[in-house]
Amino acid sequence: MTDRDLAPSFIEDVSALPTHAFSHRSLTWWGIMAFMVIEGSFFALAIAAYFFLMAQEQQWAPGPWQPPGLVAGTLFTLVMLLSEIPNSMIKKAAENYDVATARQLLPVMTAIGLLLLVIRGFEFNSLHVLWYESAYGSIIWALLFLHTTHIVTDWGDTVVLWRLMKTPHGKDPRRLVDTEENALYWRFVWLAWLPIYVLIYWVPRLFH
Amino acid sequence: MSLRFRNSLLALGLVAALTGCDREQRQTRGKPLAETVPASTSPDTVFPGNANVPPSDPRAAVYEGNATAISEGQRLYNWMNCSGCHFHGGGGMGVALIDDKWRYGGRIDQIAATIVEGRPNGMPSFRGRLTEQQVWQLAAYVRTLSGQARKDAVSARADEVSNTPPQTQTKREPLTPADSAEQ
Amino acid sequence: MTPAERAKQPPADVARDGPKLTGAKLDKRLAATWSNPPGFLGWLSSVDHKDIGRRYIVTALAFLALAGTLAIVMRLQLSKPDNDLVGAARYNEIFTMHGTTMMFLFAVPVMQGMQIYLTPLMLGTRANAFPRLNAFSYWTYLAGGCLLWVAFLLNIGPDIGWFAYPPLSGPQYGVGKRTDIWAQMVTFTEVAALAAAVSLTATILKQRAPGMSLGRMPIFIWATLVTSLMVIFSMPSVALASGMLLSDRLVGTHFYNPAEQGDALLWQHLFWFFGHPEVYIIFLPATGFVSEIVATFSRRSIVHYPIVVMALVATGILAFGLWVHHMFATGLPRIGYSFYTAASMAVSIPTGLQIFCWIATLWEGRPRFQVPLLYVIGFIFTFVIGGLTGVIIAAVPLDLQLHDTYFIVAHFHYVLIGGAVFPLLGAITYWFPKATGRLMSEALGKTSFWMIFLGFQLAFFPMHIAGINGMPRRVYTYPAGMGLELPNLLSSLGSAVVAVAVLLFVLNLVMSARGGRAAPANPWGGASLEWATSSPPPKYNFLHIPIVNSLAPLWDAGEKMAVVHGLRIDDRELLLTTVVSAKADVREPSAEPSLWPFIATIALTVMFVCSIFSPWALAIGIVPVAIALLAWFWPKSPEPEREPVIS
Amino acid sequence: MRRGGAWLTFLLTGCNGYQNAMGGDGAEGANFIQLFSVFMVVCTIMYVIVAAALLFALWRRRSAALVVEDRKHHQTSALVRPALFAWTALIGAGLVALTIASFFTDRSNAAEGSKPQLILTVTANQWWWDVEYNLPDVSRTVRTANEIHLPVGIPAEVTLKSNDVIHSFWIPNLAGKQDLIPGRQTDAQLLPRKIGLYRGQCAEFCGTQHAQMALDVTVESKEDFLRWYAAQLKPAVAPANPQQHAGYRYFTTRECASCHNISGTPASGQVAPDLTHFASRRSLAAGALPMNRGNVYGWVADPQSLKPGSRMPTVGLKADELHSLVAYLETLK
Repeated sequence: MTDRDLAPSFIEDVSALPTHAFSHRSLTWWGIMAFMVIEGSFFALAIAAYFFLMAQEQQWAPGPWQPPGLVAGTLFTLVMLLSEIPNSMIKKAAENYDVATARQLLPVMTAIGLLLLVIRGFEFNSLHVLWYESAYGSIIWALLFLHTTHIVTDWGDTVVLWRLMKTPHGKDPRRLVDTEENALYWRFVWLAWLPIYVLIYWVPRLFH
Repeated sequence: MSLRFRNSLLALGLVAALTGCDREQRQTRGKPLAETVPASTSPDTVFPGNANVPPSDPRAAVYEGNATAISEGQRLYNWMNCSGCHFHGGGGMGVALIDDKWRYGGRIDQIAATIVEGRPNGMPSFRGRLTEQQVWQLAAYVRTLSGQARKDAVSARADEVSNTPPQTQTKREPLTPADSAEQ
Repeated sequence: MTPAERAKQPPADVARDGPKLTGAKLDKRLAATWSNPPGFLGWLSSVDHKDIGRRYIVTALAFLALAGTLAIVMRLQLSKPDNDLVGAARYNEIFTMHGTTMMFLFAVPVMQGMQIYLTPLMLGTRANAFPRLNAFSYWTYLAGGCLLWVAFLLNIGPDIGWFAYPPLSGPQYGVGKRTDIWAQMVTFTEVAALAAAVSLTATILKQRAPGMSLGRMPIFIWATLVTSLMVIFSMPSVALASGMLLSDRLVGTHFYNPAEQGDALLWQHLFWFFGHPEVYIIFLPATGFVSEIVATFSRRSIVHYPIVVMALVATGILAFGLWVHHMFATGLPRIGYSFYTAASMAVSIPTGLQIFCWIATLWEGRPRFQVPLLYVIGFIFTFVIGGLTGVIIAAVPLDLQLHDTYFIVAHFHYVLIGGAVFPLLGAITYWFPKATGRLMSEALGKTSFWMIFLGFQLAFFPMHIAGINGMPRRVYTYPAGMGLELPNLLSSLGSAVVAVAVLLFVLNLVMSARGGRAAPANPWGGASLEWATSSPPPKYNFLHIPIVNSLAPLWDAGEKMAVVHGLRIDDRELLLTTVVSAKADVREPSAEPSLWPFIATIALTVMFVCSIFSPWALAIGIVPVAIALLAWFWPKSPEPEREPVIS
Repeated sequence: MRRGGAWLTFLLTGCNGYQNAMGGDGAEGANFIQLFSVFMVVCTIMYVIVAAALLFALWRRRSAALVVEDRKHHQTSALVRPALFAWTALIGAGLVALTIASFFTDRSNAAEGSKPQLILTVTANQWWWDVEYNLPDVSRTVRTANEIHLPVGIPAEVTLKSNDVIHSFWIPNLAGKQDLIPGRQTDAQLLPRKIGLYRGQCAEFCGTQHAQMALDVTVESKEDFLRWYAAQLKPAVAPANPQQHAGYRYFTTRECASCHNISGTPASGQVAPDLTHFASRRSLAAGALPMNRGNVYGWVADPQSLKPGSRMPTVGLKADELHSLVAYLETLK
């Protein structure tokens, strides 16, 4: 017994409350949201830096550099957009406690992530500038690198969830909450990509 | 904490301290005060076939891996207009410095001798135009151009137009006996 | 207790709290569930917010002592003109270390430490939202601080100022690895502060006691919420800036190289976009302390609670619109300056409103002059001077003269010491009995208060004059005959007084922790929930989760404390409530103690330190980090646990 | 009391300084004093109000108070709300007034520099100032270092550049500061109002010797200025005696000439201060030392112990070399 001077008066019984919940009722959702805000500010500031550097230039991409090749970046964008189809299916399946569908689709997302990383390799190769050649090269490498780290982390998370789902852990509804939140994070990853795609591939073309 | 563990920690700390000191030491005057001894008394610093290589000048160690010395050398490289002939190491009127082909030897004391003595075909002598300390600093910097120096002591780039890949990332050029013996 | 052991227990023994299970019996069961594993490893693996908060505070105070020592060395060097006690290069290292340590390793962490310690207690919950993230935050902070100070002691400390303007900090002029160590230390504290902020935000939004709607949150909690959000929005800016600086230095990018279309001013924009909010990240929690102390020692609720809350929020938002006033001398287009002048001055409105509300509360109530309130009074007298000099330097024509002089040094010490450290010392005195179960000595407390207060004025007021007399900041010496001798001598004397007073304060802390008067649960008669539990609080914080019906729950509780029941006691279970009105909503398990956050920090430290030397360290070093994170997040038992029967 | 004492100190130590924001010897400097006084008055009034209210709140006589012991802790007396409005209005009005005052001072500062009659370029280096007077006739360009001469009452525009890191150009008696940023060009307007000797100093941390990067400023009558300018245009005087000649020989053929320029001699280094009229300056090593024979000896013999980290190397001169060098340098009036 603690030395509180107030005796308890039992008003409300919470034993009937659920032990997990989706979306904003769950704690981890708020954690994920906070990290998305942090990373979103990171992207926003990097984009601001991009425009700040661009404002120093007469021409963008500057002088001797050709704008980046479009093929790999556009292919990447298409795959990324298409990945939202299995992604939202997973999200829905998790919300409906449909473990079987989640188990089927998580490897698909893993494969897509891997494919994206391969395409990303070609993207770095098609920038037509190296990071140490000018500030222009530095900033577009930085944007692409920043985004790649997000692909890698989410891919890692997806692999882990996929393996987890195959164990008895998959039956725990809290793992489905995790799966739902992973799907949410993937949305953030591709949404963040769209402005970066425009900045890396199209803006240097428009002001060249 | 066992005594042995503490001793090894202490030793580790000491090593870290010493390596840190070497690299980061800021010596604003030469030791001894304003060195007056030239880097090499003989202009003949080429040793074909590895014959009779004299031991390296003890001062080499002071300058070679020292970040301040290299940085001062980088400044002197511009101030003394070395880039006028050698450009940013790529060569032009003067020989290229970013490869590891050294006609007159690639050791820091040999480079210092080259700066002091000058060489035929255009390399002027800086004897008396630079202090000995500055010669050593300049030589330390010249060595970094071909990736010979410690990577943690060089700067990635200068605040100037980019001409070379970052120095911290340049591969160390292999030194072949044939190169060093070339005349 | 491991999950395996728990699973063996017969189900009939499992119970929930309630009328039938309360008092000492419940205490024993909860203590078993919430205690740390035994031994040193148990200590390392603690995720208890009280442990983490205490470690944060103690570590931050240790850094305060280190940085304070450097301040004394600087004051000795500057006590007379043309002094040669400390050389130029060493002096530059010292002031860099002083500023960096005070901002990144003392001020922000100590505030976050207080927040981590107090928030769950004030909210009436048993743990932070993300206890392991919280533990990770502390270890990362510690690693960053050690990195910086070990480097300094090995004679490779940074010498580029806490603001690290390129090109001075860039690859050409920032020679050696000194700057990299500084920038990487920023990354560490960054990660730590963000992790703590995320955890605090989620705790405040989801774990308030039932009935504690947003409008009934203690003001300190509001301050914590606002500062945590400010951390979340501002820290990425300096992380990006220092990341770019590191890559300029390591792999030769050109972000800050004007010769290749980079720009040195890009750094200043990014740095101050973080740096100015940073000041409020330090100051707003202090105003939270002040509000709590003023209410308790005036014996009444704060006057115009909504105004104080709105002032906090407004300050938090305005803080992001002021960064350019650090750059008035850089020659940006003159017309834009007016906006930043107006915005900088506008900040004084919410601050003025808060000061009004505090004074009005003291006016309406019956002040009790105990040490915490003395610090608040000292705070108002001192901070207002700092605030007003802030108005002075918001004006461009004045700032162009005073910028980067000792006038600024005086200004921000008035704001940061007067505005944040005074309330902090008051807050430590105020919550010390809660944390230790013992009261601090009142007599020693009053002595050190008066010495700190008067010593501070003596040390810092003359700096205004030194600045006007033409003394720039960050100079290791100054010539005689410029009118600088007297102000500097006075400052040095004052700093000695402050140093002695701080030693007295620490002495008081240590002596009281050992043999102070025992404190009851609510020694000051406070109104917020942390005073509802014993001093020091049990591991599980509250025997039963309280229900809140007013802004001052303990004053309005009446005979009995309304509580909820039915939470599991065999598992670390938390009650989540809805975001706005705080209705009981979900029960979620809270993380068990774990060594993995500590191991993750070790892996991260190896990665960060090695990445100073090679970019490949990022690619290789991420693997152990990933493994540690995986072990950290791996669910504890493969089978969903049985729900215990309800007795 | 504390403030009173401080202002007293202020009066005793300030105002007469040659590097003082309250000097007011230039147009902008004078504007500063005016605006600063306005701000000080307003801020002092505000401070007195807050302090008085606080003291009164703490020690007023109370018969009853709205406290928890009387179960009135959520109540507020009726006077608080109007007081809050009044306080807010007062802050608002004060801020608006100060913002407007600041804005007009800023405009007036900007207007003063609009028609410069003298243009000079100041380039900052670690840790000295390179000064160049730019006339339309390029042959009449004057280059000097670590000193500025200005004719009184004539608006001058200073173009500011930096060769290495960020510095800040600050002559408090004349005007506010302005940063010198590599890759950018900024400018400062100076309109000196009073004849006198002043001092400027770098105000942005710029590395090891930031503390010893000062600038001598001489504001003189137009005639004196023209006389000085004419003298600066001349090449250096020739050495007159054998010792000076030896010094001249050493300077022009050895380390010195690699970095320093002396017009009219073969010494043409461009990366260190121009020494053509070295001996006519008030200080050496960028304001670190007053100009006198002893300091010149010390500086030439071992600069690294007087200003450690400076770019001037310790050469290790022999005694006769040192004597002759100093003898020569002293002729460079």
